[in-house]
Amino acid sequence: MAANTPRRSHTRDYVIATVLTLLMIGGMLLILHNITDAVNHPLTTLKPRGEEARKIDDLSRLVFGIAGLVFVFVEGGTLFLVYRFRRRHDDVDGEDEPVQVHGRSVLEWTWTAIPALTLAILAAFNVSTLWDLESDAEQAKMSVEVIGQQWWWEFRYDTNNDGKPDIITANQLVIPTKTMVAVKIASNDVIHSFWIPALNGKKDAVPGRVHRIALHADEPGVFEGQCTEYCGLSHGYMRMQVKALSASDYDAWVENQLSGPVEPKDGTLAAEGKTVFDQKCASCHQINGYTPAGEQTDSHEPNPDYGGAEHPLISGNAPNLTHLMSRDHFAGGMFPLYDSYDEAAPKTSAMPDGVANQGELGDWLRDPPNKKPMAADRARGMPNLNLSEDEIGKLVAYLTTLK
Amino acid sequence: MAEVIAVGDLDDTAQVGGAAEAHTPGPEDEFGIHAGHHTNTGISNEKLAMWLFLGSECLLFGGLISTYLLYKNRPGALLFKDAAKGARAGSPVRISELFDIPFTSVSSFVLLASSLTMVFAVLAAARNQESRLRLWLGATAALGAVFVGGQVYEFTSFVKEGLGYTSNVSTSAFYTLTGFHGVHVTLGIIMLLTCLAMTFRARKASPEAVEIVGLYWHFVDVIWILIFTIVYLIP
Amino acid sequence: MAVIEADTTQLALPTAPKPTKPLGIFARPVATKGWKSWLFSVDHKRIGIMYGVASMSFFAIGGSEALLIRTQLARPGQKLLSAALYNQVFTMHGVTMIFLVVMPLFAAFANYLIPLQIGARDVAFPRLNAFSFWCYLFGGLFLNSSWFLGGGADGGWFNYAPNSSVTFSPGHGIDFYTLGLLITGIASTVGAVNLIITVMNLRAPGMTYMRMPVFTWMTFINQFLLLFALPPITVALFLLMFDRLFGANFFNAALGGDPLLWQHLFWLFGHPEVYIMVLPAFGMVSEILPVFSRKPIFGYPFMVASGVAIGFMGFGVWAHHMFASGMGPVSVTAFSLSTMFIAVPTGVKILNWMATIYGGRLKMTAAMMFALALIPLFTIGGLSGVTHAFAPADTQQTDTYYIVAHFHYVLFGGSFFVLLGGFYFWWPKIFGFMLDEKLGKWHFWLTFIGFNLTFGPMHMLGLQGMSRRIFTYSEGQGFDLWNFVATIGAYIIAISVIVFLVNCWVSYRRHKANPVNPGPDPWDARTLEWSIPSPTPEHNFDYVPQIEELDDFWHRKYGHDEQGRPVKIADAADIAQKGDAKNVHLPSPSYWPIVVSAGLPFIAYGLIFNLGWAILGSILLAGGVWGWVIEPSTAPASEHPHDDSGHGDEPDGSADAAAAELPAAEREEAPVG
Amino acid sequence: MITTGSKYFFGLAGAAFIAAVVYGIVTNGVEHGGVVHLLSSDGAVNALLGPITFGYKGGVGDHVGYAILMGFAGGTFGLGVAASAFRDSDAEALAQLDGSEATVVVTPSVMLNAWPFIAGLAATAIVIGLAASPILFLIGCSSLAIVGVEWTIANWAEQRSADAAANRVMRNRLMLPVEVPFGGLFLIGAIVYCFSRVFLAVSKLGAVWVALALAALFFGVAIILNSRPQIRRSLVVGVLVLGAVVVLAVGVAGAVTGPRDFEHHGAQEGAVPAVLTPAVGQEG
Amino acid sequence: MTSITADSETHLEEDHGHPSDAEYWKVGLFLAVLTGLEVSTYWWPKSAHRFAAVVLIIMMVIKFGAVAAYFMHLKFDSAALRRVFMLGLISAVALYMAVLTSMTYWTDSGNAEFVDPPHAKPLPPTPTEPPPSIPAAGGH
Ligand code: HEA
Ligand code: HEA
Ligand code: HEC
Ligand code: CUA
Ligand SMILES: [Cu+2]
Repeated sequence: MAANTPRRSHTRDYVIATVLTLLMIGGMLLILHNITDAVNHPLTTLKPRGEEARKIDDLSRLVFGIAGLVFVFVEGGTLFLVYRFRRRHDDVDGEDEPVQVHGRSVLEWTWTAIPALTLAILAAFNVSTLWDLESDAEQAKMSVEVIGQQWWWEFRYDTNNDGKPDIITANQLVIPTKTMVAVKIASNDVIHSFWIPALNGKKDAVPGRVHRIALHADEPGVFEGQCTEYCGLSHGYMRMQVKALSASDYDAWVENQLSGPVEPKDGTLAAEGKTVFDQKCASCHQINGYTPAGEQTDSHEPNPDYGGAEHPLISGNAPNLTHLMSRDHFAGGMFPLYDSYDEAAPKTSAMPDGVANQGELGDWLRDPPNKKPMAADRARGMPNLNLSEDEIGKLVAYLTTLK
Repeated sequence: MAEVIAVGDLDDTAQVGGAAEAHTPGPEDEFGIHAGHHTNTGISNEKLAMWLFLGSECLLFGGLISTYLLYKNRPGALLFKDAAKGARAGSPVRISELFDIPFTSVSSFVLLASSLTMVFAVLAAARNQESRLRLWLGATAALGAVFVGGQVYEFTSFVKEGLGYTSNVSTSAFYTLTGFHGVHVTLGIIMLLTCLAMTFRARKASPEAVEIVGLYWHFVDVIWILIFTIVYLIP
Repeated sequence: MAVIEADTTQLALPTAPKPTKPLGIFARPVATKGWKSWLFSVDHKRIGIMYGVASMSFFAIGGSEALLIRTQLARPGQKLLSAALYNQVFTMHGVTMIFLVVMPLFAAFANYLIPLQIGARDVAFPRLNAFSFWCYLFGGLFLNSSWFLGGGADGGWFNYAPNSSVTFSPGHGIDFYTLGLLITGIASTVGAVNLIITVMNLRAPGMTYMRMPVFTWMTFINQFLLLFALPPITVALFLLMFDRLFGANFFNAALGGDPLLWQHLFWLFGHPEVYIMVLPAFGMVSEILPVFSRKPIFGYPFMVASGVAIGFMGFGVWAHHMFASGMGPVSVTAFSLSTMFIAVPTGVKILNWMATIYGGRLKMTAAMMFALALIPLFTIGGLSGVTHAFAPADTQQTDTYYIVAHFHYVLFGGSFFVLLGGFYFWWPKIFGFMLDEKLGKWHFWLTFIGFNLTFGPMHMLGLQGMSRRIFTYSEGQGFDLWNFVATIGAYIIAISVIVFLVNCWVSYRRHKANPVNPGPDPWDARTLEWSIPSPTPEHNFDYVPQIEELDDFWHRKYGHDEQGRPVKIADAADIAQKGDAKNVHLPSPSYWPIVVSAGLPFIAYGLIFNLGWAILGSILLAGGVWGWVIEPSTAPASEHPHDDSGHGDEPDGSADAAAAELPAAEREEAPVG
Repeated sequence: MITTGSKYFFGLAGAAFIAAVVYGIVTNGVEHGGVVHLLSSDGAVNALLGPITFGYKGGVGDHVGYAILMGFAGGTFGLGVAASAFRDSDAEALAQLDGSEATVVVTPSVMLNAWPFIAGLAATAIVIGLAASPILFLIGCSSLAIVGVEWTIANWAEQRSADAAANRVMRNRLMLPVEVPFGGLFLIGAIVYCFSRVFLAVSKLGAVWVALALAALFFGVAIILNSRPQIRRSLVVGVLVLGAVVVLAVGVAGAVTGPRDFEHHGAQEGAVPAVLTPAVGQEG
Repeated sequence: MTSITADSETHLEEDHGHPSDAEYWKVGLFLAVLTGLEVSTYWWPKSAHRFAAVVLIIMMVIKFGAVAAYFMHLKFDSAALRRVFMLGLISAVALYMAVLTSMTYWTDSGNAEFVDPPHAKPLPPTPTEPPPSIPAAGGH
């Protein structure tokens, strides 16, 4: 295709288009630099901290790279073409007319073939990563059941492999580092999605199905997550964390979880709180070793079918509170349980330490649906139990003992 | 009644404009002009419309049949016959155990026979044999009514046996699929009766209108062929 | 006016071959001015305009909802919208934009342009065409009426089961969603049949398939996509409706129902749907770029073939929306691969457009700028689409703002930009005056900047892990900056929309004050619609043109020299039709389309609230269908004197004579009711 | 164009509508501690919306009175529309239609009218139904309603002009669109219902044979008639009528006999797992 | 509307070889026989069920084809009609086959935990009484 107006030199056009394209690339790199900052972006997908996420990231980098090339070609190309072939003021109608080109099939076949070939090559990486990730879950050494419900997560561990869970906890999943952990994901009501970006991609929790992914953390740390399948009212407030602990810390954690609930000393405020709890809370919330009616049982194994008749929930149960204070956050990972919690540098030990965050807990008990949107009147979420300040004080005192 | 009727909706063409005139002149026109039709393809708009619609209906019934296939053996499908929703009593039974194959076979023959009578109705219309047209249209409609009556009977007896619409996934899927088909047959009967009524009036249904109704009727028959085999017979 | 036509004895003639009187309850509407002429019109141009107006109104609604979303998300922890309301707002935003804005806007252009581009007087079934429109409008109004009747749908636009069941969404919003989409689905199906037949059957002589304008081609393919993609969602909607209204169990996992069935059925529609929303845009770009580059489209056969390929492939990739849903590695692999390769035919289009402008002489009108913007913007969206196609990568991206960025880039940056370009381009043809170019450029730049500011940052938000559909976020998550930028961008888009409205108004006033007819061919364009006066005369073509080649009209204006540069051989004004044909027999207006479609929302209200309404609705529906059936599609010659020969300059004596014989009262009929 | 007559109807409709709304609000207020209280409390919107949205949303107090008033409003509104659509009793319009200067004299027709008779039957049905069966009562009521509409329209149409044929056309234009589809549906419904009752009444195997016989009959008759086009018309009509009567009679007989006993599959009670109780709290 | 006159009808019959009445009867009979065969599979022994399924599907396709080709004239009508219909039919078969196999056969085969059909206990027992309705949902 001959250039149409020989009377002009186009060096300037080329220079300008090139500069613009370079500026564009520069801008992109700057942005990329900014967004790959993991410290200020706890959910970032760009800084993998475990094996699975790294495999995904390797593939993504390749794909982003190729896409980036196409991007620069098309954007730069369009910029250049528009600039270079714009109609100039001194163009004369009827004289400065372009040559009428109807097509060049060689060219067209070429730019059909090149993307097709590129993609065919990429396809190989795609498929191998896909099956690689799939097989990791199969070879995992340990597994945890993850159950999504409106709007929090329950985690069940079966440490003695007797087919019954012996640790039931909520919202903060604890795993050992450098271990491949299979996560079996199920749901008790609607579809949720379990996602810890630093460790792996997401997988939906679909009622009626059990899905599996693997988690593997390189180093101890707390990794933020967020339910990503829209699940109704409080989907936005349905978060979770994975806390990866070194082997010894993990064992300490397990030991603590397997122990029975902390029994408040007689006569303390906490003991009064326990009484209120048995009356008003136990119908939904399990304290290991107690029935929904507040009576003590002989074993302190958690009961997976816990649930009272008085406050039936569509999803079946509410978070197990036996070791509430061993987690950093409560209510779908939303609110800190400790005053000193540092989002940027969370502590990783078997038990978080610091001062219990009585304010947040008290607020929660005062009016849960106000703190977190819930449809408690339709048996989804925690209702406002119209507690008196007195009761709240006692309950908080009790809850904060539940290490 | 001095009312005169025409099958307006089968007559809703822009014959008046556009290509209609354009094709009257012949030589430059490279499109096959076909038996006096004035369209590029030589097919009348209405007939093409019916076929397109039927093509689309394939996907509708495909979806319903797939739903049934997917659900027919789901665990919920094994359970309860219940009289009322919520009261889940009685022994487990599959809906397929209730099928009355002899009766449904008769229904299938009935629909098949109606397809044949429809063919003759279309032929009669094309040959301008008015009384035959009436006869065959009437016979087709009557056979259709027997079929629908049979379906009402079948539904009633299933419900009486305890498997209602809401009993489980497979009954929901079954009633929805066969119900959709039944509604299609009923609409077909209405169309047949309309054509029949029009033979008594000044504005008759054109032979092509009868043919188009026939296409719809045969399609409904064809869908039943699928349903009968897939839902009822395949063990 | 007369309810009874003067000569009733004629009716009684049992053997009359064709009665000369229309036989509705009422006589046919005949108004040519005023609101009645619009309400009962079957003219594809008026219907096209009504589609346009209605969908732009819905755009204001959907856009306002978007502004609510953006305002809520501007800062962390805002409380402008409650969680419940936010969920309704984003759901209705998605539903409105997709079903009530982009799809019908393309229907608007398709309706207006296809008959003109293929040289026809109207679509194949004018009354069905009106019916489509009214179904769409009533369906849209029905959907939006939910705001006043207990709240909008809150399940997200793809409304996954079982979150959409009565247990989890006890209000009526989802019922409005199912029934409303069923009604608009009727509109689309009927419209699809109509347009397919129009293209297949009503092309002007010589207009072979491979001489059709690219826009016609892409719309033609699109109608097939609609025809075959709508039934799956119809099935899904019926199942959900039966679940909700009649207690069926399709999505009740306790009884073996499978939530993935909804996902499959929905995306079986949903994915072709996204191509439904972009193929006509591809067509429009392929019309606008050549005109303002003064070059033919590069590689017409490839453009057509890649469109067909996209259409076919579009049906084979639906489950890429389900990579995280746990459907199993085999399915994931299959759909991941098929999705990747859809980039190939789309890439052909992008590169062919670049080749079209290569070596051209680009006249930067507002229309051209909007069309040109598609290339870079759609490519950004397409490339992020390709990154989704890699299933493992997608598990990090799905349901984050990265997806939101992807689909706004393809939908807004692709489709909507071109639609705006289409307004500037075809405005003179439709309304007979030009839009102001200066304001148009303001409009463009504001939209362009606002758009990129809004949706560009969403890529980053998504990669930083911001989930979509969350009603708020917290301070420590690091989403503050880009969300704020995006909100600013959204308001800039809002301003740009206002600039557009101002442009329409100002240009209209200027035209009123000082009418300047843009002439048949203001842009020196290529396709048939420019060979007739602006605004298009009611009868479109004085005579039906004979087509010799692709871009026939252009080649009548231009020959070429030995280097292949165009050389003017005729003036558009000279070869264009004059639009002065008289007595062209056109399809007559009718009451029935609007009556029949009005029955549908009543039936839907009845199903939700009280069956009494449904009875009223079915009376309207059944009565309307009956009236429709007994009404001939066109009023007989006596009412609309016509000239079948089509040549206005040779008045058909007999028709005129027939008209003259009628009593005066008969001809000046006004509609009743 | 809004004619004088229709203005009257519209006026009535408006008045009745307002009356109904006021009635609805007031009676609602009575139930909820006074209208003012009602309107000032949270329910204000509901209290207003209720009556306006025909009681869908929010409160209407006494439903019977409200429904009667609303019904009246709806009815008169319909009449108003009809009156203006047809320019009833607008002599000028008729004159214009006639193309003459003089106004047309409207002569009441003296045609035979079956409606009173049917109305009588319906009334009887209502009375018997009240005593015997609610279904009969409902049938009576709906027939009476239909008679009401039909009779009114028939009368109205007869006053339209002096031309009886034109009047009939008039009536048909208005009523056929409703009569035909619903009549047709009713007809098909009736036939289908009759067939299904017969199948239900006989034994399971019997149903197969009856269906087969019916189909064979239709098919056979069609074939025979087809091969003998010269058969007298009256004969055919006679056979058809007879057939219809038989179907109806047998159907009614079947319905009256009631369905056969349905054998119950596996009478023993199967254990139903508790988990499978429906998890969905149903509500409309 | 274009009407087929008696003339054009004969023209059609000659040009496209429309079947005669007798042929329609034959096709009808053929279909009836096939249907009879189909029904007979119902009484086949259980061991033959697999085989019966295959036979049934084959017969179903033949019947479908016969009705479409003869009764619906697809065989004799314009190719455009055939294409339009087949497009729908083939897409229906292909797409729904994909859906069904994806949901049953291809399901999470690499996933030992995967259960198909789903668990019997996805949802816990119903609340003893239905949850109270939200006032905003409105009464009737
Ligand atoms: C107009 C609408 C439109 C269009 C055209 C597209 C085009 C594409 N889309 Fe997109 N998509 C949507 C609308 C659209 N999409 C919407 C609305 C959603 C979200 C729905 C929801 O969840 O709410 C979505 C979601 C979506 C997903 C699911 C993401 C998720 O939820 O996890 C995926 C996954 O694969 C995807 C892929 C693609 C691909 C591969 C293309 C391709 O067609 C793009 C092809 C184009 C190019 C690639 C650019 C040009 C090509 C070249 C220059 C050639 C060279 C290129 C290469 C070699 C790579 N899209
Ligand atoms: C074609 C489709 C389309 C278009 C054009 C848009 C346009 C816009 N969209 Fe939308 N969007 C979707 C389709 C579209 N969207 C879909 C499908 C979803 C998914 C929904 C779901 O998850 O279910 C979505 C979701 C979505 C989200 C994610 C919500 C969430 O996940 O929580 C956001 C967030 O920012 C957003 C923003 C916007 C914005 C700011 C615009 C702007 O471009 C809007 C610009 C328009 C205006 C600003 C209107 C201006 C008009 C006036 C000012 C005139 C006013 C005049 C009168 C009232 C007379 N959209
Ligand atoms: C009707 C059932 C119900 C009752 C009664 C109930 N709760 Fe809850 N509670 C829930 C649900 C459901 C959640 C999870 C809410 C969420 O995060 O979405 C919850 C969450 C909590 C949490 C946060 C747990 C965590 O790990 O995230 C605490 C603490 C809590 N409740 C305390 C109480 C106390 C104390 C009482 C009694 C005064 C009580 N609840 C009564 C249902 C109930
Ligand atoms: Cu759980 Cu979103
Ligand atoms: Cu897609």
